[in-house]
Amino acid sequence: MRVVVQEAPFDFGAEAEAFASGRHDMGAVVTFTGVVRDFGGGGLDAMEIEHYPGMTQKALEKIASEAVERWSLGDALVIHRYGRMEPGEKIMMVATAAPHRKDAFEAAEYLMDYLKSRAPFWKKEHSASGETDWVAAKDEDEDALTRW
Amino acid sequence: MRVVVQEAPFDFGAEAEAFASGRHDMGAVVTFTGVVRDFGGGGLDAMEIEHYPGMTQKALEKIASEAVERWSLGDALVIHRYGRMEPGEKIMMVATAAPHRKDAFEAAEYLMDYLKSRAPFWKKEHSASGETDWVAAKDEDEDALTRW
Amino acid sequence: MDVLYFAWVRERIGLPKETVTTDAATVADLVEELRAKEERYAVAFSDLSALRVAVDQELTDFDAPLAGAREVAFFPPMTGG
Amino acid sequence: MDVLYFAWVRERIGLPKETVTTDAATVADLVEELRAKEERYAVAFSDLSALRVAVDQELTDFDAPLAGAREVAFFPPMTGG
Repeated sequence: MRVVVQEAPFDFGAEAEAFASGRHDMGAVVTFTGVVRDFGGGGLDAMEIEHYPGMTQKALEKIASEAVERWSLGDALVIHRYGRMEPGEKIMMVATAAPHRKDAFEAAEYLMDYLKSRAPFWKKEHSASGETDWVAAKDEDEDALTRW
Repeated sequence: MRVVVQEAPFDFGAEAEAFASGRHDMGAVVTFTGVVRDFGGGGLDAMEIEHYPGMTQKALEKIASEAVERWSLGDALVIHRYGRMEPGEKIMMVATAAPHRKDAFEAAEYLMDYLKSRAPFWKKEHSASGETDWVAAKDEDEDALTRW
Repeated sequence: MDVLYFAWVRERIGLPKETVTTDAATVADLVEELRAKEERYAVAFSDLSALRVAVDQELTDFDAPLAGAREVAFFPPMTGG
Repeated sequence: MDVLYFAWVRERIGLPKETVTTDAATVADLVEELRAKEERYAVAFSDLSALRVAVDQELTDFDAPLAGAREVAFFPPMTGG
Protein backbone atom coordinates (compact mmCIF):
# COMPACT_ATOMS: atom_id res chain seq x y z
CA MET A 1 0.00 0.00 0.00
CA ARG A 2 1.32 3.44 -0.93
CA VAL A 3 -0.13 6.87 -0.16
CA VAL A 4 1.44 10.01 -1.59
CA VAL A 5 0.42 13.64 -0.99
CA GLN A 6 2.39 16.11 -3.08
CA GLU A 7 2.23 19.42 -4.91
CA ALA A 8 4.15 18.26 -7.98
CA PRO A 9 2.50 16.52 -10.95
CA PHE A 10 2.73 12.74 -11.00
CA ASP A 11 3.31 10.44 -13.97
CA PHE A 12 0.00 8.59 -14.27
CA GLY A 13 1.17 6.18 -16.99
CA ALA A 14 4.33 5.22 -15.13
CA GLU A 15 2.47 4.83 -11.83
CA ALA A 16 -0.27 2.72 -13.44
CA GLU A 17 2.31 0.54 -15.20
CA ALA A 18 4.41 0.03 -12.08
CA PHE A 19 1.32 -0.78 -10.03
CA ALA A 20 -0.02 -3.33 -12.52
CA SER A 21 3.27 -5.04 -13.32
CA GLY A 22 4.67 -8.26 -12.00
CA ARG A 23 1.48 -9.37 -10.24
CA HIS A 24 1.12 -13.13 -10.62
CA ASP A 25 -1.61 -13.55 -8.02
CA MET A 26 -3.87 -10.58 -8.77
CA GLY A 27 -5.94 -10.88 -11.94
CA ALA A 28 -7.66 -7.50 -11.78
CA VAL A 29 -6.22 -3.97 -11.60
CA VAL A 30 -8.45 -0.88 -11.57
CA THR A 31 -7.26 2.72 -11.72
CA PHE A 32 -9.15 5.98 -11.37
CA THR A 33 -7.73 9.38 -12.30
CA GLY A 34 -9.33 12.74 -11.64
CA VAL A 35 -8.65 15.50 -14.15
CA VAL A 36 -9.25 19.27 -13.77
CA ARG A 37 -12.27 20.02 -15.95
CA ASP A 38 -12.82 23.22 -17.83
CA PHE A 39 -16.57 23.76 -17.75
CA GLY A 40 -17.60 25.16 -21.08
CA GLY A 41 -15.05 26.84 -23.28
CA GLY A 42 -12.21 28.32 -21.33
CA GLY A 43 -14.22 29.46 -18.31
CA LEU A 44 -11.83 27.94 -15.81
CA ASP A 45 -8.35 29.35 -15.48
CA ALA A 46 -7.10 27.12 -12.67
CA MET A 47 -8.09 24.85 -9.81
CA GLU A 48 -6.44 25.43 -6.46
CA ILE A 49 -6.46 22.71 -3.85
CA GLU A 50 -5.90 23.49 -0.19
CA HIS A 51 -5.26 20.70 2.29
CA TYR A 52 -4.56 20.10 5.98
CA PRO A 53 -0.91 19.03 5.99
CA GLY A 54 -0.89 17.42 9.44
CA MET A 55 -3.96 15.33 8.73
CA THR A 56 -4.02 14.51 5.01
CA GLN A 57 -1.48 11.70 4.88
CA LYS A 58 -2.94 9.80 7.80
CA ALA A 59 -6.54 10.33 6.70
CA LEU A 60 -5.68 8.84 3.30
CA GLU A 61 -3.73 5.97 4.87
CA LYS A 62 -6.72 5.13 7.05
CA ILE A 63 -9.08 5.12 4.05
CA ALA A 64 -6.68 2.99 2.01
CA SER A 65 -6.09 0.52 4.87
CA GLU A 66 -9.82 0.06 5.28
CA ALA A 67 -10.19 -0.70 1.57
CA VAL A 68 -7.27 -3.17 1.58
CA GLU A 69 -8.73 -5.03 4.54
CA ARG A 70 -12.36 -5.03 3.42
CA TRP A 71 -11.65 -6.36 -0.09
CA SER A 72 -8.49 -8.37 0.72
CA LEU A 73 -6.62 -6.32 -1.87
CA GLY A 74 -3.20 -7.38 -3.04
CA ASP A 75 -2.25 -3.71 -3.13
CA ALA A 76 -3.64 -0.17 -3.18
CA LEU A 77 -2.21 3.15 -4.30
CA VAL A 78 -3.42 6.69 -3.61
CA ILE A 79 -1.73 9.81 -5.00
CA HIS A 80 -3.34 13.20 -4.35
CA ARG A 81 -1.97 16.61 -5.27
CA TYR A 82 -2.54 20.02 -3.71
CA GLY A 83 -1.76 23.52 -4.97
CA ARG A 84 -2.61 25.13 -8.29
CA MET A 85 -3.51 23.07 -11.39
CA GLU A 86 -4.68 23.97 -14.84
CA PRO A 87 -7.50 22.33 -16.85
CA GLY A 88 -6.37 18.93 -18.14
CA GLU A 89 -3.94 18.35 -15.27
CA LYS A 90 -4.39 15.21 -13.23
CA ILE A 91 -5.42 15.93 -9.64
CA MET A 92 -5.16 12.47 -8.16
CA MET A 93 -5.26 8.77 -8.84
CA VAL A 94 -6.11 5.57 -7.03
CA ALA A 95 -5.29 2.00 -8.04
CA THR A 96 -6.44 -1.33 -6.64
CA ALA A 97 -5.33 -4.92 -7.31
CA ALA A 98 -7.46 -7.94 -6.43
CA PRO A 99 -7.87 -11.53 -7.60
CA HIS A 100 -11.27 -10.71 -9.16
CA ARG A 101 -12.62 -7.69 -11.00
CA LYS A 102 -15.63 -7.08 -8.76
CA ASP A 103 -13.41 -6.51 -5.71
CA ALA A 104 -10.96 -4.29 -7.59
CA PHE A 105 -13.81 -2.12 -8.91
CA GLU A 106 -15.64 -1.87 -5.60
CA ALA A 107 -12.50 -1.01 -3.66
CA ALA A 108 -11.59 1.75 -6.16
CA GLU A 109 -15.09 3.22 -5.90
CA TYR A 110 -14.90 3.06 -2.11
CA LEU A 111 -11.55 4.88 -2.14
CA MET A 112 -12.99 7.57 -4.39
CA ASP A 113 -16.16 8.03 -2.34
CA TYR A 114 -14.15 8.48 0.85
CA LEU A 115 -11.50 10.69 -0.76
CA LYS A 116 -14.27 12.98 -2.01
CA SER A 117 -15.89 13.58 1.36
CA ARG A 118 -13.55 12.45 4.14
CA ALA A 119 -10.05 13.53 3.10
CA PRO A 120 -9.12 17.11 4.06
CA PHE A 121 -8.94 18.75 0.65
CA TRP A 122 -10.81 21.85 -0.51
CA LYS A 123 -11.08 22.95 -4.12
CA LYS A 124 -11.22 26.56 -5.27
CA GLU A 125 -11.94 27.50 -8.86
CA HIS A 126 -10.23 30.49 -10.44
CA SER A 127 -12.25 31.64 -13.42
CA ALA A 128 -10.74 33.30 -16.48
CA SER A 129 -12.63 36.49 -15.50
CA GLY A 130 -10.71 36.66 -12.24
CA GLU A 131 -13.41 35.40 -9.87
CA THR A 132 -12.76 32.67 -7.34
CA ASP A 133 -15.22 30.19 -5.87
CA TRP A 134 -14.87 27.43 -3.31
CA VAL A 135 -16.35 24.27 -4.79
CA ALA A 136 -19.37 23.26 -2.70
CA ALA A 137 -19.62 19.68 -1.45
CA LYS A 138 -22.40 17.82 -3.25
CA ASP A 139 -25.18 16.03 -1.40
CA GLU A 140 -24.76 13.12 -3.80
CA ASP A 141 -21.12 12.72 -2.71
CA GLU A 142 -22.15 12.54 0.94
CA ASP A 143 -24.98 10.15 0.01
CA ALA A 144 -22.51 7.92 -1.87
CA LEU A 145 -20.96 6.93 1.47
CA THR A 146 -24.16 5.27 2.64
CA ARG A 147 -23.65 2.34 0.26
CA TRP A 148 -20.54 1.15 2.12
CA MET B 1 -13.33 5.20 -29.34
CA ARG B 2 -10.62 2.68 -30.12
CA VAL B 3 -10.80 -1.12 -30.22
CA VAL B 4 -7.68 -3.21 -30.73
CA VAL B 5 -7.41 -7.01 -31.04
CA GLN B 6 -3.83 -8.23 -31.24
CA GLU B 7 -1.49 -11.05 -30.34
CA ALA B 8 1.40 -8.80 -29.27
CA PRO B 9 1.73 -7.39 -25.75
CA PHE B 10 0.51 -3.81 -25.28
CA ASP B 11 2.07 -1.05 -23.17
CA PHE B 12 -0.49 -0.53 -20.42
CA GLY B 13 1.20 2.53 -18.91
CA ALA B 14 1.59 4.29 -22.23
CA GLU B 15 -1.98 3.45 -23.27
CA ALA B 16 -3.40 4.63 -19.93
CA GLU B 17 -1.36 7.84 -20.09
CA ALA B 18 -2.34 8.60 -23.69
CA PHE B 19 -5.99 7.90 -22.93
CA ALA B 20 -6.09 10.13 -19.84
CA SER B 21 -4.09 13.03 -21.27
CA GLY B 22 -5.31 16.29 -22.67
CA ARG B 23 -8.92 15.87 -21.59
CA HIS B 24 -10.27 19.25 -20.50
CA ASP B 25 -13.92 18.25 -20.45
CA MET B 26 -13.76 14.80 -18.82
CA GLY B 27 -13.03 14.79 -15.10
CA ALA B 28 -12.97 11.04 -14.56
CA VAL B 29 -10.89 8.31 -16.20
CA VAL B 30 -11.17 4.64 -15.17
CA THR B 31 -8.99 1.80 -16.43
CA PHE B 32 -9.24 -1.93 -15.90
CA THR B 33 -6.46 -4.40 -16.72
CA GLY B 34 -6.70 -8.17 -16.62
CA VAL B 35 -3.56 -10.08 -15.70
CA VAL B 36 -2.83 -13.81 -16.15
CA ARG B 37 -2.98 -15.27 -12.65
CA ASP B 38 -0.88 -18.12 -11.42
CA PHE B 39 -3.11 -20.03 -9.03
CA GLY B 40 -0.99 -21.21 -6.16
CA GLY B 41 2.74 -21.47 -6.58
CA GLY B 42 3.74 -22.07 -10.15
CA GLY B 43 0.82 -24.32 -11.13
CA LEU B 44 0.08 -22.41 -14.31
CA ASP B 45 2.58 -22.49 -17.13
CA ALA B 46 0.66 -20.40 -19.64
CA MET B 47 -2.76 -19.10 -20.66
CA GLU B 48 -3.76 -19.54 -24.28
CA ILE B 49 -6.55 -17.42 -25.73
CA GLU B 50 -8.39 -18.46 -28.86
CA HIS B 51 -10.68 -16.03 -30.64
CA TYR B 52 -12.96 -15.78 -33.69
CA PRO B 53 -11.05 -13.46 -35.98
CA GLY B 54 -13.95 -12.47 -38.22
CA MET B 55 -16.19 -11.60 -35.31
CA THR B 56 -14.00 -10.32 -32.48
CA GLN B 57 -13.33 -6.78 -33.67
CA LYS B 58 -16.92 -6.01 -34.49
CA ALA B 59 -18.28 -7.66 -31.33
CA LEU B 60 -15.96 -5.48 -29.24
CA GLU B 61 -16.85 -2.36 -31.24
CA LYS B 62 -20.52 -3.01 -30.64
CA ILE B 63 -20.01 -3.44 -26.89
CA ALA B 64 -17.87 -0.29 -26.71
CA SER B 65 -20.35 1.76 -28.78
CA GLU B 66 -23.16 0.75 -26.49
CA ALA B 67 -21.15 1.86 -23.45
CA VAL B 68 -20.21 5.20 -25.07
CA GLU B 69 -23.82 5.93 -25.91
CA ARG B 70 -25.38 4.76 -22.65
CA TRP B 71 -23.02 6.77 -20.40
CA SER B 72 -22.30 9.65 -22.82
CA LEU B 73 -18.61 8.85 -22.54
CA GLY B 74 -16.02 11.25 -23.87
CA ASP B 75 -14.01 8.25 -25.00
CA ALA B 76 -13.57 4.50 -24.57
CA LEU B 77 -10.67 2.14 -25.25
CA VAL B 78 -10.62 -1.66 -25.48
CA ILE B 79 -7.45 -3.68 -26.09
CA HIS B 80 -7.68 -7.48 -26.01
CA ARG B 81 -4.94 -9.97 -26.81
CA TYR B 82 -5.12 -13.54 -28.07
CA GLY B 83 -2.49 -16.29 -28.25
CA ARG B 84 -0.19 -17.55 -25.53
CA MET B 85 0.59 -15.55 -22.37
CA GLU B 86 2.52 -16.28 -19.21
CA PRO B 87 1.51 -15.51 -15.61
CA GLY B 88 1.86 -11.79 -14.92
CA GLU B 89 1.25 -10.79 -18.54
CA LYS B 90 -1.58 -8.37 -19.22
CA ILE B 91 -4.40 -9.96 -21.20
CA MET B 92 -6.51 -6.92 -21.90
CA MET B 93 -7.47 -3.43 -20.79
CA VAL B 94 -10.41 -1.10 -21.01
CA ALA B 95 -10.51 2.63 -20.30
CA THR B 96 -13.42 5.04 -20.01
CA ALA B 97 -13.59 8.84 -19.74
CA ALA B 98 -16.65 10.69 -18.46
CA PRO B 99 -17.43 14.02 -16.81
CA HIS B 100 -18.24 12.26 -13.49
CA ARG B 101 -16.73 9.28 -11.71
CA LYS B 102 -19.94 7.27 -11.38
CA ASP B 103 -20.40 7.10 -15.14
CA ALA B 104 -16.74 6.25 -15.80
CA PHE B 105 -16.86 3.41 -13.25
CA GLU B 106 -20.18 2.00 -14.42
CA ALA B 107 -19.19 2.08 -18.08
CA ALA B 108 -15.91 0.27 -17.33
CA GLU B 109 -17.76 -2.41 -15.36
CA TYR B 110 -20.28 -2.77 -18.19
CA LEU B 111 -17.45 -3.20 -20.72
CA MET B 112 -15.85 -5.87 -18.54
CA ASP B 113 -19.08 -7.76 -17.93
CA TYR B 114 -19.82 -7.90 -21.66
CA LEU B 115 -16.23 -8.71 -22.64
CA LYS B 116 -16.30 -11.65 -20.23
CA SER B 117 -19.40 -13.30 -21.64
CA ARG B 118 -20.21 -11.80 -25.05
CA ALA B 119 -16.90 -11.35 -26.85
CA PRO B 120 -15.66 -14.44 -28.75
CA PHE B 121 -12.62 -15.37 -26.67
CA TRP B 122 -11.90 -18.72 -25.06
CA LYS B 123 -9.20 -19.30 -22.45
CA LYS B 124 -7.21 -22.50 -22.09
CA GLU B 125 -4.88 -23.09 -19.16
CA HIS B 126 -1.62 -24.97 -19.67
CA SER B 127 -0.45 -26.33 -16.31
CA ALA B 128 3.17 -26.86 -15.40
CA SER B 129 2.46 -30.61 -15.33
CA GLY B 130 1.53 -30.54 -19.01
CA GLU B 131 -2.25 -30.73 -18.68
CA THR B 132 -4.54 -28.36 -20.51
CA ASP B 133 -8.01 -27.20 -19.52
CA TRP B 134 -10.53 -24.93 -21.17
CA VAL B 135 -11.63 -22.37 -18.61
CA ALA B 136 -15.34 -22.86 -17.89
CA ALA B 137 -17.64 -19.85 -18.06
CA LYS B 138 -18.87 -18.90 -14.59
CA ASP B 139 -22.55 -18.54 -13.74
CA GLU B 140 -21.70 -15.37 -11.85
CA ASP B 141 -20.27 -13.82 -15.03
CA GLU B 142 -23.48 -14.58 -16.93
CA ASP B 143 -25.51 -13.29 -13.98
CA ALA B 144 -23.48 -10.06 -13.95
CA LEU B 145 -25.13 -9.08 -17.24
CA THR B 146 -28.56 -8.91 -15.65
CA ARG B 147 -27.71 -5.68 -13.85
CA TRP B 148 -27.43 -3.73 -17.11
CA MET C 1 -22.05 -22.53 -46.12
CA ASP C 2 -18.96 -22.30 -43.91
CA VAL C 3 -19.28 -23.94 -40.52
CA LEU C 4 -16.68 -22.94 -37.90
CA TYR C 5 -15.81 -24.55 -34.59
CA PHE C 6 -13.92 -22.99 -31.67
CA ALA C 7 -12.32 -24.09 -28.39
CA TRP C 8 -13.31 -27.59 -27.22
CA VAL C 9 -15.95 -27.87 -29.96
CA ARG C 10 -13.12 -27.52 -32.49
CA GLU C 11 -11.04 -30.07 -30.59
CA ARG C 12 -13.85 -32.63 -30.32
CA ILE C 13 -14.86 -32.37 -33.95
CA GLY C 14 -11.23 -32.25 -34.97
CA LEU C 15 -11.28 -29.38 -37.41
CA PRO C 16 -11.68 -25.59 -37.23
CA LYS C 17 -13.80 -25.09 -40.34
CA GLU C 18 -15.63 -27.00 -43.06
CA THR C 19 -17.90 -26.20 -45.96
CA VAL C 20 -21.35 -27.79 -45.66
CA THR C 21 -24.06 -28.02 -48.29
CA THR C 22 -27.38 -27.96 -46.51
CA ASP C 23 -31.04 -27.09 -46.85
CA ALA C 24 -31.41 -26.71 -43.08
CA ALA C 25 -33.95 -23.99 -42.31
CA THR C 26 -32.62 -23.20 -38.83
CA VAL C 27 -29.48 -23.62 -36.77
CA ALA C 28 -31.21 -26.44 -34.89
CA ASP C 29 -31.86 -28.25 -38.19
CA LEU C 30 -28.20 -27.88 -39.13
CA VAL C 31 -27.18 -29.30 -35.74
CA GLU C 32 -29.41 -32.35 -36.41
CA GLU C 33 -27.69 -32.93 -39.75
CA LEU C 34 -24.24 -32.60 -38.21
CA ARG C 35 -25.11 -34.94 -35.33
CA ALA C 36 -26.14 -37.60 -37.84
CA LYS C 37 -22.85 -37.30 -39.73
CA GLU C 38 -20.43 -38.94 -37.33
CA GLU C 39 -19.99 -39.89 -33.68
CA ARG C 40 -17.59 -37.00 -32.97
CA TYR C 41 -20.29 -34.53 -34.07
CA ALA C 42 -22.91 -36.30 -31.95
CA VAL C 43 -20.58 -35.99 -28.95
CA ALA C 44 -19.75 -32.32 -29.60
CA PHE C 45 -23.43 -31.42 -30.00
CA SER C 46 -24.80 -33.67 -27.25
CA ASP C 47 -25.70 -30.80 -24.92
CA LEU C 48 -26.82 -27.63 -26.69
CA SER C 49 -27.11 -25.76 -23.38
CA ALA C 50 -23.29 -25.90 -23.23
CA LEU C 51 -22.97 -24.34 -26.69
CA ARG C 52 -23.36 -20.93 -28.27
CA VAL C 53 -23.87 -20.10 -31.93
CA ALA C 54 -23.15 -17.16 -34.22
CA VAL C 55 -24.65 -16.72 -37.69
CA ASP C 56 -22.68 -14.46 -39.97
CA GLN C 57 -20.58 -13.40 -36.97
CA GLU C 58 -23.49 -12.25 -34.83
CA LEU C 59 -24.47 -14.14 -31.67
CA THR C 60 -27.89 -15.72 -32.01
CA ASP C 61 -29.81 -18.78 -30.79
CA PHE C 62 -30.55 -22.24 -32.11
CA ASP C 63 -33.96 -21.22 -33.48
CA ALA C 64 -32.34 -18.69 -35.83
CA PRO C 65 -33.15 -19.12 -39.54
CA LEU C 66 -30.30 -19.94 -41.93
CA ALA C 67 -31.78 -18.44 -45.11
CA GLY C 68 -29.01 -16.46 -46.81
CA ALA C 69 -26.44 -17.26 -44.11
CA ARG C 70 -22.85 -17.64 -45.29
CA GLU C 71 -21.14 -18.58 -42.02
CA VAL C 72 -22.26 -20.44 -38.90
CA ALA C 73 -19.98 -20.84 -35.88
CA PHE C 74 -20.37 -23.13 -32.86
CA PHE C 75 -18.45 -22.65 -29.61
CA PRO C 76 -18.69 -22.93 -25.82
CA PRO C 77 -19.74 -19.98 -23.64
CA MET C 78 -17.17 -17.24 -24.04
CA THR C 79 -14.48 -16.52 -21.45
CA GLY C 80 -12.97 -13.20 -22.43
CA GLY C 81 -11.73 -10.35 -20.28
CA MET D 1 -4.38 24.98 22.07
CA ASP D 2 -3.84 25.54 18.34
CA VAL D 3 -6.96 26.39 16.35
CA LEU D 4 -6.70 25.99 12.57
CA TYR D 5 -9.00 27.24 9.82
CA PHE D 6 -9.18 26.04 6.23
CA ALA D 7 -10.78 27.13 2.94
CA TRP D 8 -13.50 29.81 3.30
CA VAL D 9 -13.43 29.53 7.10
CA ARG D 10 -9.80 30.65 6.94
CA GLU D 11 -10.70 33.45 4.54
CA ARG D 12 -13.60 34.75 6.64
CA ILE D 13 -11.69 34.70 9.88
CA GLY D 14 -8.64 36.10 8.12
CA LEU D 15 -5.97 33.78 9.48
CA PRO D 16 -4.96 30.14 9.09
CA LYS D 17 -4.01 29.43 12.68
CA GLU D 18 -4.02 30.93 16.14
CA THR D 19 -3.22 29.84 19.66
CA VAL D 20 -6.19 29.98 22.02
CA THR D 21 -6.23 29.62 25.77
CA THR D 22 -9.51 28.08 26.76
CA ASP D 23 -11.30 26.02 29.39
CA ALA D 24 -13.95 24.92 26.88
CA ALA D 25 -15.09 21.39 27.64
CA THR D 26 -16.32 20.59 24.14
CA VAL D 27 -15.87 21.80 20.57
CA ALA D 28 -19.28 23.48 20.80
CA ASP D 29 -18.14 25.42 23.89
CA LEU D 30 -15.03 26.56 22.02
CA VAL D 31 -17.19 27.70 19.12
CA GLU D 32 -19.28 29.79 21.53
CA GLU D 33 -16.13 31.47 22.86
CA LEU D 34 -14.86 32.16 19.34
CA ARG D 35 -18.22 33.55 18.20
CA ALA D 36 -18.16 36.01 21.09
CA LYS D 37 -14.67 37.25 20.17
CA GLU D 38 -15.36 39.26 17.04
CA GLU D 39 -17.90 39.73 14.28
CA ARG D 40 -15.78 37.80 11.70
CA TYR D 41 -15.85 34.73 13.97
CA ALA D 42 -19.60 35.09 14.49
CA VAL D 43 -20.03 35.16 10.70
CA ALA D 44 -17.73 32.20 10.07
CA PHE D 45 -19.47 30.09 12.73
CA SER D 46 -23.03 31.23 12.02
CA ASP D 47 -24.12 27.91 10.54
CA LEU D 48 -22.47 24.86 12.11
CA SER D 49 -24.21 22.52 9.66
CA ALA D 50 -21.94 24.02 6.99
CA LEU D 51 -18.82 23.24 9.03
CA ARG D 52 -16.74 20.21 9.90
CA VAL D 53 -14.29 19.82 12.77
CA ALA D 54 -11.19 17.75 13.49
CA VAL D 55 -9.63 17.35 16.94
CA ASP D 56 -5.99 16.35 16.91
CA GLN D 57 -6.30 15.65 13.18
CA GLU D 58 -9.19 13.21 13.45
CA LEU D 59 -12.66 14.08 12.11
CA THR D 60 -15.19 14.35 14.92
CA ASP D 61 -18.35 16.29 15.79
CA PHE D 62 -19.20 19.40 17.74
CA ASP D 63 -20.06 17.43 20.89
CA ALA D 64 -16.53 16.08 21.12
CA PRO D 65 -14.67 16.77 24.41
CA LEU D 66 -11.54 18.91 24.30
CA ALA D 67 -9.77 17.51 27.36
CA GLY D 68 -6.14 16.97 26.40
CA ALA D 69 -6.62 18.23 22.85
CA ARG D 70 -3.68 20.06 21.29
CA GLU D 71 -5.14 21.02 17.92
CA VAL D 72 -8.66 21.82 16.72
CA ALA D 73 -9.39 22.55 13.06
CA PHE D 74 -12.54 24.03 11.48
CA PHE D 75 -13.33 23.79 7.78
CA PRO D 76 -16.16 23.37 5.28
CA PRO D 77 -17.23 19.93 4.00
CA MET D 78 -14.31 18.40 2.13
CA THR D 79 -14.08 18.32 -1.66
CA GLY D 80 -11.22 15.98 -2.49
CA GLY D 81 -10.85 13.48 -5.28
